[in-house]
Amino acid sequence: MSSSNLQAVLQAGKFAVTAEAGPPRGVRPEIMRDKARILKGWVDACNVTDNQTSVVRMCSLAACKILQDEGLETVMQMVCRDRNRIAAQSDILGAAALGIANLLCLSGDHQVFGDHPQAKNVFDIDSIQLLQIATRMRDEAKFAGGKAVDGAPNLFIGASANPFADPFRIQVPRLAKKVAAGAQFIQTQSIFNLEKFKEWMQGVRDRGLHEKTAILAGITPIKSLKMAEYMAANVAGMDVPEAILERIRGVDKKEQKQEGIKIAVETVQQLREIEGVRGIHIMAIEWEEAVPEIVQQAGLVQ
Amino acid sequence: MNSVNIAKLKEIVGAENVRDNKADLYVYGSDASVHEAMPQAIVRPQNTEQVQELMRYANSEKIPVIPRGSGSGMCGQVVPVMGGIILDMKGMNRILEINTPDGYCRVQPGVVDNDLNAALKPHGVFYPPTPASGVVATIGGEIANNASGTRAVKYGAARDAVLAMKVVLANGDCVSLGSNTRVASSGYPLERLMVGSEGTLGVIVEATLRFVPIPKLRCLGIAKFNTLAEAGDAISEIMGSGCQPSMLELIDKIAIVAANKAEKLGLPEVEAILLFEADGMAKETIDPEIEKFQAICEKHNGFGLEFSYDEKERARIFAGRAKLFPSLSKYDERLASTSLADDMAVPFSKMAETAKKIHEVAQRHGLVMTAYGHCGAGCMHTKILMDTDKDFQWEAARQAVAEIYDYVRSVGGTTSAEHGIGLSKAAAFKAEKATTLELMRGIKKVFDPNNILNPGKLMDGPDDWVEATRLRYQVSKAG
Amino acid sequence: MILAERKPIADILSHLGDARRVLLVGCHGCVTVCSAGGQKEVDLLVDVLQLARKAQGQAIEIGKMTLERQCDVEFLSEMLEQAKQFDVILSLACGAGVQLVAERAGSLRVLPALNTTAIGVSEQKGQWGERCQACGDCKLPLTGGICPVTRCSKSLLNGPCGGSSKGLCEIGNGTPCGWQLIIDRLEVTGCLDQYETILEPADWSSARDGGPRKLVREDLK
Amino acid sequence: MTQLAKLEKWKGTLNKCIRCGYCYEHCQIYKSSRWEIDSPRGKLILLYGLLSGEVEPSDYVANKLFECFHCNRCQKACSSGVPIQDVYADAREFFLESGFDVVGTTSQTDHDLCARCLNCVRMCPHEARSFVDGKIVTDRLKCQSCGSCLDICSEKAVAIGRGFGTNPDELQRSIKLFFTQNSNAKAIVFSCSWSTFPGFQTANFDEQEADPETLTLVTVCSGRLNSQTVLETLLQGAWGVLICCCPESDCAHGGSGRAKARMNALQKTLEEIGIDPRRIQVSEVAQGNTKLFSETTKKFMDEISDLGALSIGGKQ
Repeated sequence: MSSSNLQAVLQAGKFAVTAEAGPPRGVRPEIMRDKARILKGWVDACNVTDNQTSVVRMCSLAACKILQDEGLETVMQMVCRDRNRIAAQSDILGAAALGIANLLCLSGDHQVFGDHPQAKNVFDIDSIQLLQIATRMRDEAKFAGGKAVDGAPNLFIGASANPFADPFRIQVPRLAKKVAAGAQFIQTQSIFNLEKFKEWMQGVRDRGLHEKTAILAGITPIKSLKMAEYMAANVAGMDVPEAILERIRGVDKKEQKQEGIKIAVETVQQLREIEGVRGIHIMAIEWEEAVPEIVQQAGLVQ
Repeated sequence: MNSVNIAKLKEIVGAENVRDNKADLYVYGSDASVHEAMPQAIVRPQNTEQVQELMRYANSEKIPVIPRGSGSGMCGQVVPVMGGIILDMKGMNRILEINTPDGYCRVQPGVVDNDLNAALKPHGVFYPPTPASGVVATIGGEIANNASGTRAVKYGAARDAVLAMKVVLANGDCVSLGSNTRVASSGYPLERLMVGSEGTLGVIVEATLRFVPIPKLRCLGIAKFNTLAEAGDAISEIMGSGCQPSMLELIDKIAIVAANKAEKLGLPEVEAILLFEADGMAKETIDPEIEKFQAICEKHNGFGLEFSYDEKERARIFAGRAKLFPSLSKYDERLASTSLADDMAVPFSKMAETAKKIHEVAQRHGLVMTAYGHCGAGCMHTKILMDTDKDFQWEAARQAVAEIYDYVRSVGGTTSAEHGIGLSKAAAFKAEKATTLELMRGIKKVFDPNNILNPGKLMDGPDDWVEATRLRYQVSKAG
Repeated sequence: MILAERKPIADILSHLGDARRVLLVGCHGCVTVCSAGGQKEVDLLVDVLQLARKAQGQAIEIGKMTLERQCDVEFLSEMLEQAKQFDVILSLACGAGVQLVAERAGSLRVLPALNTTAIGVSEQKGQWGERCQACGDCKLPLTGGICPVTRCSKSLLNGPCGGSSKGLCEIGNGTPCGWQLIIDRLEVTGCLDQYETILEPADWSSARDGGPRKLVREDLK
Repeated sequence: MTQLAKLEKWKGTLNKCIRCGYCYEHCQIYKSSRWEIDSPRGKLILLYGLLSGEVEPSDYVANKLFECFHCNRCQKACSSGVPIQDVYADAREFFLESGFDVVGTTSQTDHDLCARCLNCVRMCPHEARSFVDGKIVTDRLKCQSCGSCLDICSEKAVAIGRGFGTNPDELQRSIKLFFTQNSNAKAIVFSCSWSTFPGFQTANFDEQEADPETLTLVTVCSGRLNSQTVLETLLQGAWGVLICCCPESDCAHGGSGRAKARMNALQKTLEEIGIDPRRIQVSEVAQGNTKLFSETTKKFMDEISDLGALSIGGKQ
């Protein structure tokens, strides 16, 4: 059993809450410390993104350490875009050594979205292969190349899932692959289309996957109409139904933030009724203050 | 028929300008008439020297030579009834000079009428005859047949526009006839004799033509009549009215029906339509003339009168007449339009009577004939619409043609106004010119002692055009 | 075939600098098939260079040849002989051909006129698309005959990623999602059950990552 | 139906042709050769002779029926209503079935040069080209001689049987002649034969009579005009090149669209080498619109006169 609080919460059958913080595009640690202060006590663990949308930021490992020192448990996100299997395993060892307890394996956004479209991407391995490698290092203390690891990295390992990506008919089999590869918990893409999510969850339950892995439902509070419309139109794999946009359009510009929180809270409450949902993952992009509000209003305070 | 030395021809004009294979010969063996015959060779001279050399050779071997423009003639002028060499003059198609100060232009015979007028347009002038076939007819051909057209009523025919020409005679000599002056009285006007000689006296290798200014304004009107007689009275009165129409056209009912079918015009299918036009530099001078023409038409029960200065409007009004000749094929699916008794000239007052006579003769012989033409100039066109496969129709046509020309002579008319004699009108021509045939044959003898220039035409033309050549239609002996 | 397209003229002109005698060399191979370096394209480039130099007021002397292929030494010898009277060779071959010429052109500068882009196929009139990265260890048997390394923008061996939407890849410009194509192929060939077997990390040593490859056939030596 | 029977049914229609010759001015083939056998009227007379037995079928005669750019202007101009193209189509079938192996103006492929890249097969708007037993084959009944395949071939392996003045080498010869003979020569106007071109039928001016600034050349379909011909025109000293094509909706061969795409690419290239792209222009002129044709030409000439000649050095 790893020293992960998140794992303990889930194993105790409690409804877990995680959040997400983006490291700064610079060197000042206090930015992360401010975020820690806002989130501490409200969440069981906080994800730290890894050069999200291919935009250069402070690395996830360092940012996690800063949050850990503030007493906030972290989930280190790792993408396969920027590092090959050598660097990936080395970072895993580093994370474990610094007491980071949770790892999220992701493929990562294509560099065309970021600020270095000319860069060469790596993709030596993909997220499922990374799950296998990390799990094998923990359970068999063996590197991908077969050599022994001096002390196994005891991490609680998870992956993401996007019930709204195409082809829909492959999303549950894909989850099964991730579980087979070692995904102990899953944080899903932001949910706005509850019907589609329910349909996906039904597939998950049909294969009993909800018992093999802890599914945390993704929540993104809408900050403005512009942001919502951008997500709907330009973020591939994001499903923002017209009804949600209409609700935001229906309120005055100053009220849009509150309406966003309201939608998030309503969504959380509905998610709690879905069998197999073991928690929520709040992605309040550059809006960490929204997390305590949502947790409080959705009655998630332990 | 003397044999032709193809190699010699190639030596003179170059191999690429000689054709003697059967397919080319067959195509050059016909024109827009009912006749066809096989030439022995087609030659395209590039300059006068080559024409002279060709004529010296042909004269020495006594081989017939037929100068040909585009072959758009309707009476068989260029059909080689005695075989021989066809001179395709389209190889000599340069516009040599446009001399606006002196008011003339010099052209080679192969220049197409429309091209000359396109070249003259920037200078604000035009070559007057303007026949409807100006889209294809060459200047050489127009001169050889004294062509004219819708505007002859005001500006005259080819003969009135030709000032001078260079001609290669049968013996190969190149002579200059006429002078580049508007008027001349220096002996026999041989250039005027050449006009209308249908290639029997010499090969025109260059012509100096007068041109007239393009009027600033043109106003075209149309009037419909319920009877030909009324239209005819209107014609005479208009021509006697002291006004000078720049166009006066008559179209009969059959022509209207055909035009409606071909160009979908929707003209009222009445007995007769008159098209009248006046042109000039200012509205003040044109309006009175147009009003006069309208008044005369109304006096003779003319109706549905319209007129317009606008170019597009004028084109719409004129559409029925513009391509009437080919449109006649659309009159009736079963009938083909043939160029028989295709034109004649009668005094203005007799125009309506002639049209009636044509319809009456057609009826009697079970044929369909239309009558239309430049009635302002007294020129009447007809076409026989017949089933060319039926033998009896040809015999009926022969009799009808003869009767019509007997009538034309009786009213003081002449066999051809502008289309020429060729083969199909030779009989009528010879009857009309009986007293001067010997005189004409004498002139021919002087110009062409060996009779190699377009032999078998005019004075030597056939008495019965049906038997003169193999008719180009396949006349099955049935029926 | 190998796909290529002409470099922007401005680049070619700047690479040529003020070279006065230029030998253009076309190739009858792949670059003809994708209309980039064949005889017509050589003739066109001759005209463009002459016009460009005329506009700049500089003289230029241009020789032109089109070889059967520029990736076999034997086809180069005659051209290299003629090239001696020129200042520079401008080759319209693919990247491989240009380099073989460069290796044998001695003191002569050799410049590419094309940008070689991929190993691919003609998809429709005036459009070609990449199909193979030459990874040296063909994955097609495992993915229904559609290559995940080439057709997936992230070369995922266990795709699709979360960015696949309506059959298109997240990077846009109409690029189809490689894994959508793979799944459709697996389905239509009745092998969709293969999808759930996890493909192990690839051995990239046979690919470009393992260093420049050499193909040796002892049996043909 | 015996082969000749296929033509038999046209006998009545051929009688309708009164041989007036009004079709001469519309036929680019006749205007180039000026032999009457090359005119629509001439060909109909040949078919008439075939039916009456006065003309034997031969390669020479068969070839005449395959020499046609399918511009259909003769049929449109024929007031006698002779469906010339339909008659031709049956005649061509008759000749092919009777074993006359002729090409006329249809597109041919030099199999030694051909790289089998199939770009021409894809390009053909009439699906007349296909790859059979290792070779590119032209279906001469489908080929409309529009020349779309002419420029796409990187091997220059595609040729039109006989160009009648419209093949690339013929165009380039006329261009070279025009610029060497006329001191005042400034521009070339390429016009497809459906789009209007001035009525000059066959006449031409004596040297001293006219010193034109432009020469109009007919390329049959504008989609057949290849980029090199346009560039060579500029190299000959032309100040500019104007291409008149049909409105895209009227173009039966998709040539207008291709011409625009091709010239668009050329304009970009000109810009890259510092030459004003307005020196190459494409404009749509519908068939029969003589007025628009001369207005377009005039506007173009004003524009390039401002640009002046392609001088040596300096901003072009």
